[in-house]
Formats: sequence, C-alpha cells, structure tokens
Amino acid sequence: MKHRHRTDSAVAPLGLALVALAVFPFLGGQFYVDLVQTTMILSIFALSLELLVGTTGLVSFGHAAFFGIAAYATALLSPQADAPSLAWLLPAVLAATALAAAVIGAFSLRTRGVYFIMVTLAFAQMAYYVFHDTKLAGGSDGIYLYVKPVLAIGNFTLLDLASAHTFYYATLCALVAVYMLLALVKRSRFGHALAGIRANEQRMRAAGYSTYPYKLAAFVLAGTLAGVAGFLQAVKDGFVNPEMLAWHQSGAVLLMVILGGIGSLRGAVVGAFLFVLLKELFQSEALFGGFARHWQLPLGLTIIACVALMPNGVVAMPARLRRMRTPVPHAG
Amino acid sequence: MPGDVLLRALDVTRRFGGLVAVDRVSITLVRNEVHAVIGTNGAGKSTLVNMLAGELAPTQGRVQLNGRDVTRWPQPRRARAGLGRTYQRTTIFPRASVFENCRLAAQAKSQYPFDWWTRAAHCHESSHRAERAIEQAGLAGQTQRLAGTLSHGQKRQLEIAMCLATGPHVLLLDEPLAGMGPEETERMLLLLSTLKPAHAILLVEHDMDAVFRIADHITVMVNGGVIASGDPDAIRVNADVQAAYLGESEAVGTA
Amino acid sequence: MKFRRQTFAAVLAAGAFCMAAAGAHAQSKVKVGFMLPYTGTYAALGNAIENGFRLYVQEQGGKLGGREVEYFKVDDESEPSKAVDNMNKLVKRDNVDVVVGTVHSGVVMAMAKVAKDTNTLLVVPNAGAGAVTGPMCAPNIFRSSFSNWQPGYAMGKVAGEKGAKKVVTITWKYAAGDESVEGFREGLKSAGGDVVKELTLPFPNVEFQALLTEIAATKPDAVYAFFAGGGAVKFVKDYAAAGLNKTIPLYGPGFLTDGTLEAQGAAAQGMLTTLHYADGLDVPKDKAFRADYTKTYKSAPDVYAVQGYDAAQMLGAGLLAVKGDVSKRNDLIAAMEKAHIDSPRGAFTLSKAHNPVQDIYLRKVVGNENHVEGVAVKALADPARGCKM
Amino acid sequence: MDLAVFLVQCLNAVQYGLLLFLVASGLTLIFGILGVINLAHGSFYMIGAYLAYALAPWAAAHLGGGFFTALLIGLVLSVAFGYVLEWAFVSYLYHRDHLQQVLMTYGLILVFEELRSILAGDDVHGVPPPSWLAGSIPLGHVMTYPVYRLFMSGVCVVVALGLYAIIARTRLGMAIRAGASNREMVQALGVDIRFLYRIVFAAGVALAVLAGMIAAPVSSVYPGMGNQVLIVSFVVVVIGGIGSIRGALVASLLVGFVDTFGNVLIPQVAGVLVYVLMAAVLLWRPEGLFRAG
Repeated sequence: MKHRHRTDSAVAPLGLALVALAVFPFLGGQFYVDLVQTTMILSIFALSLELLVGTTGLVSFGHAAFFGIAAYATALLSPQADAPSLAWLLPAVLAATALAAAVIGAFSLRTRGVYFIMVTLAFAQMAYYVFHDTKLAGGSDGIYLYVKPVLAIGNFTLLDLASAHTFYYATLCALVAVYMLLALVKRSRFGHALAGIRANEQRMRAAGYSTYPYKLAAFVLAGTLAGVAGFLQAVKDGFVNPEMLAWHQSGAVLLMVILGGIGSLRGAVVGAFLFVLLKELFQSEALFGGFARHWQLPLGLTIIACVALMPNGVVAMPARLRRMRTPVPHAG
Repeated sequence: MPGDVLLRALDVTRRFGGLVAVDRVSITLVRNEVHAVIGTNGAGKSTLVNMLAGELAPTQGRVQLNGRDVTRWPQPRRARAGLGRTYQRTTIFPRASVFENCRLAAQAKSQYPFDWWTRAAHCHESSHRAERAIEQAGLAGQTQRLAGTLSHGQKRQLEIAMCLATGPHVLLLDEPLAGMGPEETERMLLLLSTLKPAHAILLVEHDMDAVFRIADHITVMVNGGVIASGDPDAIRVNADVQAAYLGESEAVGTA
Repeated sequence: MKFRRQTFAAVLAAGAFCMAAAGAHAQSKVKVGFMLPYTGTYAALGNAIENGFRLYVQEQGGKLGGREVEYFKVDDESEPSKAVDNMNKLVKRDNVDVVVGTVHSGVVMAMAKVAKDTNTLLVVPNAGAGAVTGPMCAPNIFRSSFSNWQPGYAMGKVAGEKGAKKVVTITWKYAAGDESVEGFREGLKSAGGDVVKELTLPFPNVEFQALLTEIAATKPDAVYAFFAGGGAVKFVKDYAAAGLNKTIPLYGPGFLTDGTLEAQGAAAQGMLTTLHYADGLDVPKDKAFRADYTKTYKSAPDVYAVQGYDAAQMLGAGLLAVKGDVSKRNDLIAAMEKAHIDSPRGAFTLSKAHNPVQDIYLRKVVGNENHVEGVAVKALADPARGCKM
Repeated sequence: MDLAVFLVQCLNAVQYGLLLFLVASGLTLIFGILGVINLAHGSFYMIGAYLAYALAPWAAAHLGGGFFTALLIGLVLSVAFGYVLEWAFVSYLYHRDHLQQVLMTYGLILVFEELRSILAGDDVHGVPPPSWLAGSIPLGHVMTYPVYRLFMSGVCVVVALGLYAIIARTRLGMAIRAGASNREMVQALGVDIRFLYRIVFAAGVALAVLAGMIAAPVSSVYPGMGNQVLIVSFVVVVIGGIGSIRGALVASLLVGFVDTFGNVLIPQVAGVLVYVLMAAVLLWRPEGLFRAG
C-alpha cells in the first residue's frame, strides 16, 4: 500500500509539470519559451548526471565534456549548406559521445571517491583544451552550425527543427523520453544493481557482480544522454564554444543535481529549473535595480542557505516540512 | 557426499612490502564440515579469507574451487562459481528492506543488465531465492523491515542471508559471532549447523567456546603461518598452540 | 495532504515563469540593449563602454535621432555558452531595436550569429574577433572599435621600420592572440622583418617565467606581446623584472598598457604600443569628451569609453537619417555606413565590412599615460577576409 | 637548449612549484584532516592578494611599516577569518557528504567574488614589492632574476620546513597526523577535536592568504584570480595524495616542472599536460603519490 501511495503523489505533480510545459509556448513570450527550452535541455543534462551521481554514487566533475563533445560532433558533422537528416546525425553524434564516454570512463573508473572526481575533471579539461587550443573546430572562438537538422521521409518532412515550435516540442519529447528511460533503468535489475553499488560496492562484488562493467555501462549511458542535451543545445544555439566543456559547466550541472536533491529524477529537473529561475530572479533589474549586477551575491547566499536548511535538496522539502508539523510521538 | 573437496588453497602467500601477512598456508574446505581458522590479532586470518574470496591476489600459491584453478579469477567470478563470504563489518544495504537486500544479492545469479524493461521487483527467480535465504537465516518475520533498523544480531543474520541468496557451496564467514549476545550466538550456531550438510564452511572466529563446539577441523595461525591444524581435540592439547595463546595472554598482561 | 502541497508547489513554479514572462511594452522610445560583462574579469570594461554610450546620448539631450532612449542591460558574464540565451533576452524579451556588445570574442561570435538570424542591429563596442567583420559580416552588424588585426599590423610596421629583423611573439593560445600576431607578422614583413618564434601559453595562465627565459635565450631584436587585463599587467612587470626591457624592446597592441598603467608602475615606462586611441591627442573632440566624461563619472575615460561613445554616435547618425524610425532599416544602415564619425580618437569612417577605417597611433608610456608619439598607420582598414558583402 | 638556459628553466620550475605548494598545502590540510572539499580555497588566495593591495599603503601610512607589517596584519586577520568561517559555515559540513561541501563552498566563491567586486572594484591593481627586494640579480647576458622571486621561494621553503617541523615534531602535529586517520585517537591524545579542526582550517586559510599576499607584487590583483589557482591546486593535492604535506610538495614541484618545460618544449599541448600528468599518476597510483596516514 505504501508503495502505491508514493507513486500516486509523484505522478500528479509530474503530470501537471508536463502539462505546464506543453501549454507554455501558448502563454509565454518568445524569449521565455526559449528560456524554458534551454532549461529543459539543462534538465536532460542534469538527469544524465543524476544517473551517475544519484543512482550509482559516482561523482563526476567532468560531465560537461560529453555535453560539449556532442555539441562539437553536431557542428562538425553538419554540412555547411543543406540541412542534415536527424535520422543519421543524432545517432552519429550519440555514438561519438558514447565512444568518448567509454574511453574516459574506462580509465576514470579505475579510481574512486575524490580521486574519481579529479580524474574526470582532468579528462574534461583535456577535452576542453583540445577544442580550445587547436584549429580542429574553430579554436577558442567556437564554431557555427548553419542549418538545423530535419527528419524527412522522401519529400515529406516529419520534423523540422528550424521551426521554433517544433523544436520546443521535440525538446520536450526528448526530456520526457530521457526521464522515462532513466525511470525504467532505475527500477530495472540494472538500476537496482547500480543502487547496490552506490550503497556498498564490496557487498555487490562478494555477491557476484562484476561492478566495473556495471559502472562503465552507467558512465557510458550517462555520457550518451548528456550527448542528447549537447546535441539539442548545439542545434538550438547554432553555435558551439569550448566553454561548453569548461569545469564550471560541470560544476553548474552538479549544482543543479544537488540543489534539486540527490537520488531522485525529479530532483534533477527541479534543480535545473530552480537554478535558472534563481539566476533570472537575481539578475532582474526590475526587482533589484542597480544591485542586480551583483546577482552572484544573493545566488551564493541562497546556495549556502540551501545546504544549511535543505541537506537533501528541494524535492525532499515537503516531506521534511511534514515531519516538522507532525509532532514526533514519544515512546512510552 | 561428505568428503567433497570444494575449496583448496595451496601454499598461498601474501606480502605487503617487507611484511609477510600470510606465509605459505594450505587449507582444504570439505562439504559438510566447518573448518575454523583461529589465531591472534594480526595473524593473517582476514588476509587469508580475502585471498580465498579473490579480493586480494596472493603473491604466491594457488587457489582451487571445485577442482578448478581460480587463482586468477576476480572475486565476482568466484562468487558466481559458488563462493560466498560474509564480512567482519556488516555490509548490508541499510536503506533497503531485508527482502530487497537479499533479492539484490540473489539477482547476481540472473543479472540481465540490459533488460531495462522488466522491473527488478518482478524478477521471480531472484525473489524466490531471496525468500528462501531469508527463511533459512531465520529472518522470516522481518522481510519488509528496513535493514538499517534491525538489531545487531539480526544484521549478522541478514549478512549470512545475503550470502546464502547467491546459492553458494562454499561459505567464508569472517567473525559472524562478533558482538553477539549469548542468545544470538546460540541462534547463529544453530544456523551454521543447519547449513553444514550442504556447504563447506570456513569460520574465522575469536569465540573459542563456539569454535570448539562447532568446528570439525581447526587451523591455528600465528604471524601469518600455520602452527597447527587438526580436529578440535588434537588442537586442544597441542603444545605449540598453548604456547602461542599463553604467550599472547602474557603479552597482554604486561602491556 | 501531501498530494495537494506538491501540486501547489508545481503550480507556483509554473506561475513564477509565466509572471516573469509579462514584460513592458512601450513603443515610444528607442530601445538599446547592452549586453556587456558586468561581473568577472571584464566588468570594468563593460562599465566604461556603457558610460561612454550614455554620455553621448546625454549630450544629445537624452535622445538619438529625435527619440528618447530606453536602456536594457544583460550581464554576459563573458560566457560564450550562455551568450545565445543572453542575446535572446534582449532580442526576444525586451524587443530592443539595437544591441550593443560586447568585450569577449567568443561571446561576440554567438551574438553575431543571433543578430544575423534575427536580423537585429548589432554594434560591437570592443571585441576584435576578425570573423565579425570577416566571414560573419552582415548589413546589420557594425563595430565601433577595431579588429585584432589592426593594431597588430600597425605595430608590425613600426617595429620593422625601427629596424627589428627577428621578432619573437608571445600570446595566450586563443583566437584573439592568433589574429593579433597574424596582423603583426604581416605588418612586420611589409617593413622587412620577420617573426622568428611564436611563443604561446594556455589561456589564462600567467606563469610567464619559462617563456621569458626562452626569449632571453633567443635574443630577438624585439618582442611583440598580446595579453589583456591581469595577464597584461603581470607580463609587463615580469618582462621588466627579468631585465629584458633594457635590451629587447617590448611592443604590443594598446591593450597591453591601457587601463593598467597604475598597476604596471615603473615596469611599463617607455613602452611603445599601437592603438586607435591615445592620451594627449591633439583632437578638439577628445578634449571636450574627456572633460565631459570626467565631470559626469568622476573618473578618467579610457579607450573602452571612447568605443562605447562612438557606438552611440554611429547609431545616432543612422537614426538621425531616418528621423528615429527604426523600421526604415535599409536607410538607417546606409546612413551608418556613410557616416563620418567625429570620434574622440579622431574622425573615422566605416569599411565595407562595417569596421572602422581609422588612424592607428603609436603611443609611448609616460607616467600614467599612453602618450601619443605619432600616427603609426593612417586610415588603416581591416582586410576583412572572407566577408562577402 | 644549452645548459645555462636549462638550469634557469629548472630554477623557474622550482620557483613556480614552491608557490603552488604554498596554496596547495593549505588545501591538502583542510582536505585531508577535516575531510572537506574546499572550493573556496582559491578565494582565500584572492583575498590574500587584495589584502596585500589594501593593507600595504595603509600600513605604510599609519604604522610606518611597509610590506611586512601588512603581511603580519594580513596573517592575523586571516587566522581570525578562518576561525570564524569554520565556526559559521564549515563546521556544519563534517558529517555531510562531499557533494554538499562542494555546493556550500561554491556558494562561498560567489559571495567572496561579489564582495570583492563591491569593496575593491573590478580594476587590475599592482602591489609594489618592498623597495629592498625590488632589485634583481644578473643571470647570463640578457636576463636578470628578480630578487623578490627568490624571496618568495625563500618564504615557501620556510613555510614548508615549518609545516614539516610542526607535523613531525609537535603534539599538535601528532594530533593532526592522527586526525587524518583516526578521530578517536585524537581524543585519546587529549585534544579537543573541534578545536583541532578549527585551528587546522584557520591555518589552511592563512596559508592561502599568505600565498596570495606574497604573490601579489608579482601577479598583481585582478578579478577572478582565485579560480585559476584553485584548479591547479586541486591537481597538486590529488597528485600528491590527499592530506599529505610531503606529497603536496613533491607534486607541486612536479607540476612546476611539467608546466615550465611543457610551455617551452611542446607548446602545442601545454594546456593539457598538467591534466595528463594527473591522469597518468592516478592511473598508476589511484590514491596519489603519497597516501596520508
């Protein structure tokens, strides 16, 4: 019974959020539609990291590498003049990203704990400098993507990402798809094994799980899904820059995941939206006047307050409040 | 059935830098037999268990499981081949239910890592095996409890249940009685005796009364080497063993 | 209970987004959007540019082309990966008529892309990325500053004329540095010298000692350095501390010493740099500009303020021609193209690719001033390679 | 590269390495003993540099002293600052996981950076070295070596020796070494663990501030200067092995050499070299060169 109740209460706000996102383009101005779309892309990015950090307990500080590699792959594989087909571009980009994740993961996963954090950072920095310092893809100034991809059968265009509306809904679909995929993964045997690895890897090995391939599979899956976000970002902006791979980008997405609440998919999405919302709020000149240019100060203080008051993230807040309301029954 | 040699270690040695933690130890585990390894602190018992389980590679020597050389096999592979172990410090998943703890352990037998569609909870094979292990370990009433809320004794039982859920033939039990009260100890010894017929059991234990009650064979280690090996009666009267244990108590007395 | 509270939270979050979506819609004023760095390394530059722009508008009685001006501001954080969103904030949310920005080259690349896609008028008040008035050039993209190539080329010419045959260049490994060094090489070659060694270090490292040793070992006739901000200060000081300035002259584009002389102190004295602006110019407009700026902002203007000021002038010239009617886009652009900008730096016109065709001054550091020594190259135009306009 | 140039480059490498050590040693202490990942460590370096910028003229005007008076005041302030910071923020982090530490100390970076902008503006400022250290020593025909850089190296060596002496020889050091591995043992030594943590954190902050202050005359002060140092310090700490002062020293020098010679010999890949070094070391020794303990 307990299980059922939990599922119900989780589905209702999710459904509502989905409806809100679906009708948003009819309500908000073009900029806000764009902003929500960017935030959805960030949500996908955060979700992919959640699989590593929340589910598997692998704290990667270099996740932006896959976001950026996918974006660069998109830009490099797209032809200059005519629209590439989504049918081959997306798989190709994801394959490239998965390959990068497999290589980086294979090395990084030899270490653990804080050392893993730092090795992933090191690999991300290497990727950053590859794009920043070489002429491979426009160097530090970045590279353009001129034509947005389409999905067509014969002459019939199914999906043209050049249309803002279509692209918005394509992004929403991608978000839902990634969310559902991860929800499936989390409840599958694979997901339970990952959760076991997070809780106690030694026990999992003693039980007969070869944990390294499991972790590598999670790493590759997370990298590939970050690639979905990178692909969408590149197509949306039409511009890719090395800063997409920079360490502070990895830090920002980690922040979103923690802010929302480790260990739940909702947390990653809520964290991404909250992060963007807070930034918009503090940057608003209408509210803060001239002080808006010091927006990092209230943002920093809010983050500190979040850590102090909401150690388990925002999504854990309702439960926490409830516990504070209901007096704890005294034993005896 | 009795007499089946399930696990055999031949001259296994482990060095850490200049220190020899385990020095040419040979040991044989037979079905329907509890083989206890005793020794002072730092005698190398845990290192030996770790080498048998595959967590630590021996510097020298061989390990055979069911007659096959598994010296180079990593721990998970040995586990899948029927080698189960428990740890001195409990290694349960405290935030999951007792059932899920065992189910996850049992799932190691049918992993299907890329079947992302089937719910883990719907994996009947592992559920079934988990239930059986829980029953065997005497936790039948606690199935839905969170593992972290169990009593210490129950946690030790769960540790064994998780080990059993993987369907092992060989059990390596590292101090299963540590920190247990008399009643819990009795329960655990009873459990071991019910497991004995189908398993070969290695028991590392400090509780001498329990060891001499239940063990069929005892190996005594000092400073990484074996000083005596034999049935309980032989060990009880062994002069070397007495000297070693007396020596230890003397040392404790003067410290 | 639980269900209701969570639902409520979701509604609240959605509502907050919608509320923020409702913006003001006043059409009577010309809307100018500043997309400039207000935090981080380039914050001071962003402020100077905005001040310069506002100063010109203020001088015109708060109007451009007869219409009042309304400002919108976005902090670009010098962050290219957020640049498209930030640009959209001005273009799509605030519906500005023109965007002014920015400092960082990578950010400006993204801005140019959005400006092109949405056909928004863009005036770049600093970033010298060659592509903006090169391959990315467009009718609606203007620059009031310089291209990285320009000061580099001028310095190369001067260095060559001063007899430097073998020159070592040093810069961060990034696009702006490459472009500047490329310009320098062309200038130097045209005057008979050549670059014998190109030293680089990863951006934004400031540990120069190893490369200074390398320079000392190479013993070139001169060194050309491209750095900015804290890196520029540190490089000039390290160069002097290593004693190299006594035997090997250090040249650079003006950014090496602009706005940083207080910090560089004695180390920069006597250094020669080239830029489209200088202290002590014999330009009446400059004297008036400086007096006004100092009075208004209680601080001395710099080249960034001039670039901001001229961005406003260029826009003003265009708006004047169409009497403030921004819908007459073609006429507005044509007027901007033809404008003679009476800049504090000296009058300039715009090239076909919309980059200033301007005198590049040779300047010498004297005290806390980049004092003008003369004109290094008169009316220098960027080659605008790759521009099809 | 002839021998003379090679030797000068070695000097450069050592000198850079020693400065890195000064920043990284504080980080590794806080990391190893308190178990806190402190992203704000770079901010302390920045605060140090701005302190030097603000205090030197003030000390000269009011106390008659120059750089060293400022250095002393700065150190006292930074210890007090570290002490208060530990009490106000960091002490909540000990029983939290690494992720929350990352989050909170990231928040602190933003706060410090904005406070810097509000209090000191966004311009680049120079800090003059004390006049008697302003000279330089000739080195070969063309080049001279600034005395101040040698002084910096000297300070770093003194700090390294001091840290070694404290950790190896004193009761506090024993508690610190024990604290890295075993909290109960610290209590057995009769040291209040909370007090020990507060002291160690304050010392870590003071080391970073000191590094910032003595680097200020060379590096000048500018926005964002802390972030640059942060990442490379983390690299040093991880290569050396978390919590190991000796490891931090060796790793600093290693990074100093790799960076110096990388920039000169293979500038094409200089950017990634330090990270390649870190990845290589960790693949070879997954817990750094020297494990603390």
